Amino acid sequence: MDPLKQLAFDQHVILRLPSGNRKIVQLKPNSSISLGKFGAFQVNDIVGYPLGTTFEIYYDGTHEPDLKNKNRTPIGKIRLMPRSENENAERNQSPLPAELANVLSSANNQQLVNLGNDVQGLSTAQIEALKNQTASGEEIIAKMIENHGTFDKKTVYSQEKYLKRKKQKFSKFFTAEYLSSSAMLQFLLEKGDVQRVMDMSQESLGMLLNLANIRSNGTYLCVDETGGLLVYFLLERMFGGANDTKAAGTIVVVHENEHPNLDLLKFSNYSDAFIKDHVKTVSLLDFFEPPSPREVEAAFTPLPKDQVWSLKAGKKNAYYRRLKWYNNQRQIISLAAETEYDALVVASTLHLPQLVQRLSASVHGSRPVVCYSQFKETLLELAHALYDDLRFLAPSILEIRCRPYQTVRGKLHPLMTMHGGGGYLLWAHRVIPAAEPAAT
Amino acid sequence: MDPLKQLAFDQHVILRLPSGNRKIVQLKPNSSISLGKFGAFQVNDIVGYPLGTTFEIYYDGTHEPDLKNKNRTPIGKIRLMPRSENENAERNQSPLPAELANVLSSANNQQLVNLGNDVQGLSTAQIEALKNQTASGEEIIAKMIENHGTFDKKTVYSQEKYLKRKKQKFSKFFTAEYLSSSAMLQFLLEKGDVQRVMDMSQESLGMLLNLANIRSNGTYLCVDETGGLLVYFLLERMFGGANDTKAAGTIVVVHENEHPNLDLLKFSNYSDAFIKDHVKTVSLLDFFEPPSPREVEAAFTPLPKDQVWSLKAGKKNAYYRRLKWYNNQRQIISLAAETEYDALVVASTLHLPQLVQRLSASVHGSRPVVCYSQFKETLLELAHALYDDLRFLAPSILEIRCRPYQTVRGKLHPLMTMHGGGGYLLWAHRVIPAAEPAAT
Amino acid sequence: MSVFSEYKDCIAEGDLVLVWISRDNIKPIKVDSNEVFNTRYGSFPHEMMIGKPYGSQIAIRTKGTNKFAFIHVLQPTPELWTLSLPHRTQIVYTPDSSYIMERLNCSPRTRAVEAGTGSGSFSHAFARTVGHLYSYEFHQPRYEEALREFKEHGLVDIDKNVTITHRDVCRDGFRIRNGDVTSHLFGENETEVAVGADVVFLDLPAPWDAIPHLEDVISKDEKVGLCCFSPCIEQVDKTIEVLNRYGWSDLQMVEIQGKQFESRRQMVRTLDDAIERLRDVKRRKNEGLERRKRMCDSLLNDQPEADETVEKRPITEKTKFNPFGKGARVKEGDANYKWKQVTKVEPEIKSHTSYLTFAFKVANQIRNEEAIQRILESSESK
Amino acid sequence: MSVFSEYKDCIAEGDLVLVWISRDNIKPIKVDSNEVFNTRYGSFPHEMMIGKPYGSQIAIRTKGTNKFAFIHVLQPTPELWTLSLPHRTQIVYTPDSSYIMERLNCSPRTRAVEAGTGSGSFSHAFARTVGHLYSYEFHQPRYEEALREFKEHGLVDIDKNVTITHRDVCRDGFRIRNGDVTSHLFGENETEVAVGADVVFLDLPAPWDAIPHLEDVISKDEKVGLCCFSPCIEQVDKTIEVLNRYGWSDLQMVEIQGKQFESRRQMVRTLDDAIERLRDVKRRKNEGLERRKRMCDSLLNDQPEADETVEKRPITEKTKFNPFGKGARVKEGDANYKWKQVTKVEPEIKSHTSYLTFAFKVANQIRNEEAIQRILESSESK
Repeated sequence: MDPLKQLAFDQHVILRLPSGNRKIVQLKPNSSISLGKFGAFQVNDIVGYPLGTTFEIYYDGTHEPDLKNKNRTPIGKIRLMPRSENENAERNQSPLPAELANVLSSANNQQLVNLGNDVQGLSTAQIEALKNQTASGEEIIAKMIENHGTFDKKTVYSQEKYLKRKKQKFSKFFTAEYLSSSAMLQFLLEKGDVQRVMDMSQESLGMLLNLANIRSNGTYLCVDETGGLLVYFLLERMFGGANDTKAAGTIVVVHENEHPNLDLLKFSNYSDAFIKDHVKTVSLLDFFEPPSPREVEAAFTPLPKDQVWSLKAGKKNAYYRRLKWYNNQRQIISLAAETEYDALVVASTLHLPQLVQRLSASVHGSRPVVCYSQFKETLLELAHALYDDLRFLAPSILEIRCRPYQTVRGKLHPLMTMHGGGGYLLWAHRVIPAAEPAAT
Repeated sequence: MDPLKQLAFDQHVILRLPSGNRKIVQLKPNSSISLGKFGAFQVNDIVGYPLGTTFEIYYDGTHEPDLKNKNRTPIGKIRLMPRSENENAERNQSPLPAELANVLSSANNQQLVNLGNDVQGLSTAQIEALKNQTASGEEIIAKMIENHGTFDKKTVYSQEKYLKRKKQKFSKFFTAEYLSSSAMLQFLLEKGDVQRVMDMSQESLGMLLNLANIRSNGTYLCVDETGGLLVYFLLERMFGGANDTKAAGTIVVVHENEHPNLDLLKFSNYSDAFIKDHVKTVSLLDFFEPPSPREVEAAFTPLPKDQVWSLKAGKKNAYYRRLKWYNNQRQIISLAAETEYDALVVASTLHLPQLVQRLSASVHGSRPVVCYSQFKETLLELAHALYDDLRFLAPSILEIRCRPYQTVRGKLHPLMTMHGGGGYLLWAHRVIPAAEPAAT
Repeated sequence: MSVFSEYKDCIAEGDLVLVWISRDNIKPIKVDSNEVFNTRYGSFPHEMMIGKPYGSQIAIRTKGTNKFAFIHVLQPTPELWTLSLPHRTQIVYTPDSSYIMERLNCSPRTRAVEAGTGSGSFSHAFARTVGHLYSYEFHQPRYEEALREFKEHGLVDIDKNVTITHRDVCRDGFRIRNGDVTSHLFGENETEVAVGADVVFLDLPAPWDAIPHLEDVISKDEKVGLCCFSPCIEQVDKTIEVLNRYGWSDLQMVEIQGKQFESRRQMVRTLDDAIERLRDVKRRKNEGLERRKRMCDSLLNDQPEADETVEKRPITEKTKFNPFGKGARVKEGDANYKWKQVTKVEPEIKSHTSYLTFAFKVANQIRNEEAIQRILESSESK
Repeated sequence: MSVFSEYKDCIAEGDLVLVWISRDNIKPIKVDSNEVFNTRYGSFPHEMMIGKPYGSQIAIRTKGTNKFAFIHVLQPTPELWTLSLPHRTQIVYTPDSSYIMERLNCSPRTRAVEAGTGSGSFSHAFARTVGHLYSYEFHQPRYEEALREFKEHGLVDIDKNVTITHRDVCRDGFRIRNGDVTSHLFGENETEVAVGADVVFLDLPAPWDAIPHLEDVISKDEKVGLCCFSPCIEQVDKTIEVLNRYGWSDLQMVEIQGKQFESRRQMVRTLDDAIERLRDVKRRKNEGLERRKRMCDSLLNDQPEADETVEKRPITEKTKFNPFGKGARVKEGDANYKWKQVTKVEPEIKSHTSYLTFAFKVANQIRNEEAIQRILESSESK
């Protein structure tokens, strides 16, 4: 099984629920996953199907009630969602969902007088009972329409709205998707972590990746205040989630605090070894004030292997501690002073002119500098600073916004409300100024 | 004739040309107006028709060539444009213009190889000849299609594009419209006066008028750096172009230079008397440092009318000069110190916090303060200043943008390019802070 | 006089007043000296408002907690009303309504037709500006509610400029005749209202059914402007088709996008400070290591207590240099830090309301040739 | 290696280099030591570029005027290429292409299908990122031009990741067989290319005609993503219809709007200064009046010339206090004035390119039950 194509054990995946919400889960063998009101299921039942498959949870009455905890969602069975349900839009020419095909409707809501919940013939208790029986979401909804007092007084438009709301409430299906960097961003935004991810959007990040020319075999300098999300975007673009890649490519993360924060990478499916190979971290202090190579070399000299082997146990340990220190110092020197980077990518709340101008000293000529900010005003300040610095070519401030539509035939329109924000980008190229030639 | 409904003599109107450009003209009796390549016509031929009528200029060969100036556009005759031509979109179900009905077209441009102008069978000279004959725009275009070598290789889409381009080039029609404030703005933007009108847009101005609650019977304080355009917007909303209105309402314009600049009002159709009645001007210096009423009263006392009549000629003149000065000083005092305004409306490049905070002292409680600026950053600074000033309630920065569509059935989409800009608005309400009540 | 059409100075008994509690909490009240306006921050007797100028802040000490609480009392305007009104339907917001009014050149000379009335948001804006508004509502309870509201607001009455009619305009058109359910008061010999509209606004699910009926009520001797307000693009398509068929021209559909920004501040955090902080952390860590080593040494070597004062510093303290107030709760704008002014768009934006389809019509493209001749002759004779 | 897929350090003879003259004037050249690059600001011998690191500024003194002139020499990237390329058709700009690539999760694992190639703008961005790109172009001259360009850019060749095929995909589908007009070099026993695409991009006037053919070339055991790029809304409607019919799901259409801002400065002009200026004007005007009066008086009274020095000041000078530099040409940012940083959107914005309709498909929703069992058993036995 290819974990990039099929659902695999121990993989982190993201589930899309009928409500439109998302949930990140790990597919542990022999475990179960609860989706609250949308049901619960066995992991073993879904593993092996292609990523992107939609499953329905159903109850045939055979499930054991949990005697210890009555509130616990019982574990249902899994079947593939029939494709006709598995769609946002209708398959056939008629824009009318099947549920409404045999129901009368009104040309307008003129006869409709709002009576609150009284028109629904089924009581809450009856609906609960239905839910605990074998009834599928569809059956419950069908019963509710049947028992609705003024359903035929509604316009088709209103009927469809009602249906959609009820589907979101009673349907028990989910889609298990690959946990891409965009999906992780979407998840964090929906969860309310807007500040943590600096109000980023998929479209701004997509633009950033292209403008920074991110691809495998590059060596990129990165400041990431989102806890690893930006680094994950870079990794995905460079390696596509494959642990077994032959591609080279390194991301060097410069961090403001003593220790880097790349916590979000633990949800990625990259192995620790892979991350260690391709993501290096160095603090701002170490980056700008690296140890002197001379002092490091003076403090320690690695021994040939055979000499190490001959060391006594206690000494050997001490040697390896020192060797680790030495390699670490060597790496800092290499990252800070000896690398010309293929791009600088920044998402930071530090004062940008100072940060970007000083980091850019390590960027190779002709390579892009791309800076994300939640606020245009901070990029404006940066743009003016870079204009006055001959090492930067044509700094531009960009705003990219995606406007999704309700994509249903006959009812096409942009979504009525959207999450604001999405941030701004500054794009420039690092260049090498020439001395003004002498007048001839 | 009602000059607000029909084209009237001596009125300023705005002409829309086939190219989409606009031109402001005055309809002087017995004069002619030249539209360059779109022809020339007699004013007398169009006066009396409703505003908004589309006219075609045609030449039946009877026009006298101008022997003195061969480049001068000959004056053509006028006829009403047949309604089917007088539309941006097609009337009938088929999205195919009549010109293309009998022409073959290709499913795609696959066979089309770009050969430049060579495929057009008519030479430039031949086209020029056609133009100088009686041929109407439509006839010329029909001839051009006939002689086009690869027209049938184009897709319908490409054919239509060709047709549109040629129509813009050879058609001779124009629409004579009322010169509204929006039309004047549009004209100035197209003319390239973007800076002069502070990059304003119709949608921002419309929003400004509503947010400032502009209507007849109000007394508004206004700073207008656009040369009178903003004042014209206010006047139109207050009086609708009518000189004979019974409605009251005053705009007080505070100006930065010694003399106010309201030059654009000369294109409006308001009489000088009307403007004098409803638009008052006062310099920033006079507004903030008005004469002392005591000194003014001490310097001059108006005489009863019969006493004035009995003055000798020389003394009478001196008296009237002094009376004018007196009234002027009284007016300044009244506008600067004795009026509580119904709104403050500002479009200025002066530093806004100082300007708006000080002018707002003269605004009545509960009345709106609306400030237009080309730049969001200057409004941001203003918003922060107003936040810290208890006399302002809930300052908000707003951006309003209009997105026009190519409104043709079967080919609906937003226009591909648009003029950027349009500015921003700050909206707040003037309020009266209460003292903090003593603790009980 | 209507509180919407006359600028008032001070608040009086019986006035309709908008109480501003917060940006998204504005409440209309009718001032009654026996009433109290309650918020979760405290109770405000109407008495406190009477006689005060509009725009006044009304401040109290809350009974229990003795906290300072306040509201602002505003005179209604159509725009503030739009922010506060009870939603009977989706409403037309100010970015749309203000654009429509400007594009259709609304002024006291305008005679406007609006269908349907809905929540009456746009009706108030029209009423403020136009000469007369004819509003139509097909839903009976909404019609009655709107009529009551318009009367309360002084929009509908003798001498007032709003007429509201209960009507399904798609089926029955726009003509208002004696006997119809309408707010119009017919004169003795009046059988039908002379509408003569030059501005038409249609906020209907199927405007194409209403458009053919417009001929009855639009002005014939001038240019008439129309706007259809439709959420879906397919409605625009059908509308364009019918507008073309019924002789409307200069069609253009537009969208209006309005955004509101919050004014915020972001802390200015310099790179130098960040590096200095790391340096400080490193220094203290080294000091800590050395101190522990020394304490260890002194314990082992049984040295005198001379150094004790120095060594007693708590070794948990990581850094004293804290330029960004990390760990503390720093209030935005705190004067101890440097700040940069920034704008932030509201968290949820109204990304779409409806498409606006505009069209225009000049019914009778004729002129009075004799009148023109007379004018020319008289001017020549001068 | 391709100059687009390998980071190069220094410029060498034969390299494809982008010469940046200004924001909207970027020219691709092939470095040839015998050539000179001419601009209207001066001539730059290619010799000056060779051996210099990419990104270098190349500076000269112009011959005639002896002025300082310069260009920058950049290594091509797909995004810079998009800004410089010769337009054969409408091109897909970076805001759209970058969103499509991100939304379809493009990476080195991706196998992408693109129809049509057009100006090749998006092809370059795809080629940089994906494992393999199959591009189709139906217009013969454009196909040949693109093939030549791709070869020159090192995208099409043995070991390279782009295949371009001349094909009307709407009529003839996507299968690439031995004998077709294509850049693919068939192996001895190879009769057809195994495309197996998991990403599809259709920039066609009638994508609905191509969608049914996709079954032949898309991957069956994984989720496949598709994007149709259409300028008109009616195309979207027809596309949705066909996508539904052919089993694509999760349909969503979006628009991408990109704006670019200029960084500018606006002079800070205080109210106090403006008032002081008016005060100064007034003072001088009064002085002028008085002076004229005095001169008049002294002329009449024949007074001594003692005051002459004072009176000789020219009376035309209106004001000496000129805080905003009125009348002079003040350069934006002039250090003698105070400035506020502002952003200004570009004068003409690309308000619409195309609608992007996304859809997804998992063809075979099956699993290998045996394999699952084996994994579970092996893990249990541990």
